[in-house]
Amino acid sequence: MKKETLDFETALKKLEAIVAKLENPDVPLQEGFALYEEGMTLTAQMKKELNDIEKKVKILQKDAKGGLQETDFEPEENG
Amino acid sequence: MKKETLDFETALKKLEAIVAKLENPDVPLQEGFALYEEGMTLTAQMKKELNDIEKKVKILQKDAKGGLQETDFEPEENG
Amino acid sequence: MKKETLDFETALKKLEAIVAKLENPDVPLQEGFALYEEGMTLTAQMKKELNDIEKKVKILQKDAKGGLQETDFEPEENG
Amino acid sequence: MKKETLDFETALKKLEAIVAKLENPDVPLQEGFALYEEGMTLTAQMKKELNDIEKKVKILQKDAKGGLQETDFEPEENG
Amino acid sequence: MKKETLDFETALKKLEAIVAKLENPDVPLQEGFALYEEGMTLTAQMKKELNDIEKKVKILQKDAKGGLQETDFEPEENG
Amino acid sequence: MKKETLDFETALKKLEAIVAKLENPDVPLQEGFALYEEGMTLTAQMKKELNDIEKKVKILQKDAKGGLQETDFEPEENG
Amino acid sequence: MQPIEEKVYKVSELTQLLKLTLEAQFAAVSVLGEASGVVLASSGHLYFTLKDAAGAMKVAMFRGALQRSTLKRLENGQQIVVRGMLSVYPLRGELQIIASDMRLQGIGDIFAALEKLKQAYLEKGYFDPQRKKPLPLLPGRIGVVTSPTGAAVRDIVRILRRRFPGIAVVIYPARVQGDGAAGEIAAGIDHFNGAPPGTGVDVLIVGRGGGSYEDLWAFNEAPVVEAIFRSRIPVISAVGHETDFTIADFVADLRAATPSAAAELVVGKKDEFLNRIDFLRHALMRLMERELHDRRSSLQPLRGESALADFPGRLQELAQRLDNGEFALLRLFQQSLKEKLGQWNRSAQRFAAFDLGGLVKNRGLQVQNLGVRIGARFNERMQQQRQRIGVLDSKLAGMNPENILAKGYSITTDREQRLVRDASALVADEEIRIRFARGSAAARVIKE
Repeated sequence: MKKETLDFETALKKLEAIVAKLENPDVPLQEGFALYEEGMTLTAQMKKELNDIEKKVKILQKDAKGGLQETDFEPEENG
Repeated sequence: MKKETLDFETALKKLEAIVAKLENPDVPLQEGFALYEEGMTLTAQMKKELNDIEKKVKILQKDAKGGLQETDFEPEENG
Repeated sequence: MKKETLDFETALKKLEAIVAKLENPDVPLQEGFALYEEGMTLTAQMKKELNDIEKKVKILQKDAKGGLQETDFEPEENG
Repeated sequence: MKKETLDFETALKKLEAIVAKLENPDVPLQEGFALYEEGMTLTAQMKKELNDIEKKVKILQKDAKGGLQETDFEPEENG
Repeated sequence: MKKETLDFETALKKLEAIVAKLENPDVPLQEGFALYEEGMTLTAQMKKELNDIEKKVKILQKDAKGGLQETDFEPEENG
Repeated sequence: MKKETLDFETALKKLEAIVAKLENPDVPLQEGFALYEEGMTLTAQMKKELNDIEKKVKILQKDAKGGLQETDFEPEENG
Repeated sequence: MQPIEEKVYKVSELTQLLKLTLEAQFAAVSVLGEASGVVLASSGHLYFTLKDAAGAMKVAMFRGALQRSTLKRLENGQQIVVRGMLSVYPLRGELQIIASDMRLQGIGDIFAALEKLKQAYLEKGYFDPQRKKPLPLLPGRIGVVTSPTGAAVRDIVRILRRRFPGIAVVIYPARVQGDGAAGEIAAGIDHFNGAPPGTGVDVLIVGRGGGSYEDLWAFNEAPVVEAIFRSRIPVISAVGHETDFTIADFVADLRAATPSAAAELVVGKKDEFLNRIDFLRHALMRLMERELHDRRSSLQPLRGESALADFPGRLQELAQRLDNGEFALLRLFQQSLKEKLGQWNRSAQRFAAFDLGGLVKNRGLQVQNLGVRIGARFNERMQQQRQRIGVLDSKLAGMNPENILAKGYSITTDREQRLVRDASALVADEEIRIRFARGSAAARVIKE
């Protein structure tokens, strides 16, 4: 399984194209399997990518929340 | 028994043609046997092909599941 | 006894013709014997052919059964 | 006595004619002897022919049985 | 994460540019994440800056109030 | 009065200039805060100086040597 | 107990009665005197005091009368004849003339001299507005040149203490009337101007309380005027009452109507100053808060509904799209696989339904059957022939001519092997052959 470094959008489009091809009931078995295999590989790759980003986003959000809790600005106090 | 590497669909068509011929009661004995032999080969070959793909699919799914368990994506947590 | 390589069906027809001829009471004795002799030869020949095929079929079926038991495909598992 | 190679059927007809002639009481003795003699010859000849054929049949049957014992076809087994 | 010491206004402009870019739904995922990361970092930085100044402002106001309470000027007394 | 007296007029003009600058909404945050800080400091300083002014009514009287000397004065309430 | 006949007036009743009486009695009088304390009210009415060396009387000339008057502009010190009605100002019970006309009678001595002086200083440029010094915004110390015992010093100290608690005031005691007063006042002004730096005052109040023109005269004298003119320190003149004017008033940087007013002027600056500072301080705080608020709100949209906040949502959308793709992939492929399997099953079953063994067996039976039939037919034929031969054979056996010999007959044949049935056919010596049941013998005919 070669790890192609397609960007996410291209990979997603490819996956959707694969699904579209698979929707044709006349796809030959071997070709169907090849499509399936490629699709699964792409999916795994994309999930990893999404998960990585999601993790980073969570850290950023946590940081932002944490940073705010300490020094959050309360405009009411000034009123 | 020679292992022809016919693709599944061609093999299926061939098998169906064989069955059609065999269903004719006037099929000559030798031809019938030849058809029968070819049919057996084709059937086995196709089953093997199906089994092989099934195995590969299981491996892929196992891989995919294994890979996901580590880094599973939980979109609910973000809500 | 010469081994004519008649195909089974032709041989069968010939055999039927022999029976028909023998049923005619005017068939001269020598000719009758010749027919008898030919009939017997044909019969033996055809039986042998049938036996050969039978053997081959048994081998094929045995092979097929053996091959299947190992890699039998279970579609229910996917459901 | 010259050995005529009459075929079985002709010989049979001749014999029948001889017997018919002999049944006539007016047949001169001399002729009677001759006819008788001829009849006896014919009879012997025909018996021999029959016996010869019979022998050949036995040989054939023996051959057939010998060949068949190995590969005899047993229809009962199928029932 | 490098802490660039952009002044608030430059940071705000940058942030607005980032948001504008992110508003394009066709921004590729990786680029989008890079923008998001930069945006979050900038936001945190700007908030920190605001909070720091806010604190200083509060201290100065408190000082001013404290200083005034002793010698506060009451023009009403003159009336 | 020992302390170098603040030039109230200059200080007030400075303060007014600071306020005028701050009234421009495009003043960058840090510069704005610097102006604010300077303004608040000036205000405090000016108030403090007002409070520090000597709080006495004196009258000048000739001393023995003919010099003028300040002494406490209380006007007669014979008005 | 009060006598019944005693009339008790209310004040207002009495003043009203007095007013009516006087107005009736002195409806038109002409009075000569010097005008002083001239005030033109904003209403357009003119008020002044008419006086001479021994007496004084208040005069009010209402706007309409002033417009019709012979003399329309009145200055202090002018000798005038006022014509009018004698009346009472009820609120104060003061006697006053309601003037209907006035005319000039010739300028008084004091005012003539004063006017001369004023003219001289004016020409010298002493009153030039350009050289008037502004008052300090807020004086650190206030110098006062006045009498230490007069009303002026009392008023000034009282007002300063009340309005500006503890302000530093330094009083230079000076006589303010009589011979030598001008010199002392001038010395006071000079003293403050000569103070070493840091010990001086920021503003000077020079003045005294009210009095006659003679009493105020020191403030018209040259030493005072020159000292004020020289002063580097801004000088406020505060001489007499609001209607009184001296040369000092003109040369001073600011004229206060009274010493109290002078104190108020000085202190009023402090109020103004404090208000200004407070205003500016509030402006500063307000502006800073606005600035912070603006910055805050510039960040606000970025927290809430902006593309930045939406980014994690986009991840979810992508994840969903990905999941959908994956599900579709699995479903479609398994469906396809199932279909292929089904196709295979159908074909394989049809194929399996084909019984080649059966076919072979059938054929075998067919062959067997035919073989049996061939054998049977052939056997039949053989038996038939055998039978026929047997029948013929036994018939033939019965017909054997040699059977006669067994009965004792014998057969004679001639040379030519011909049967001999007739003895006459024989010749003597002819050799014949005789056959018996068993064997045969040769014989010779002997005789006929």
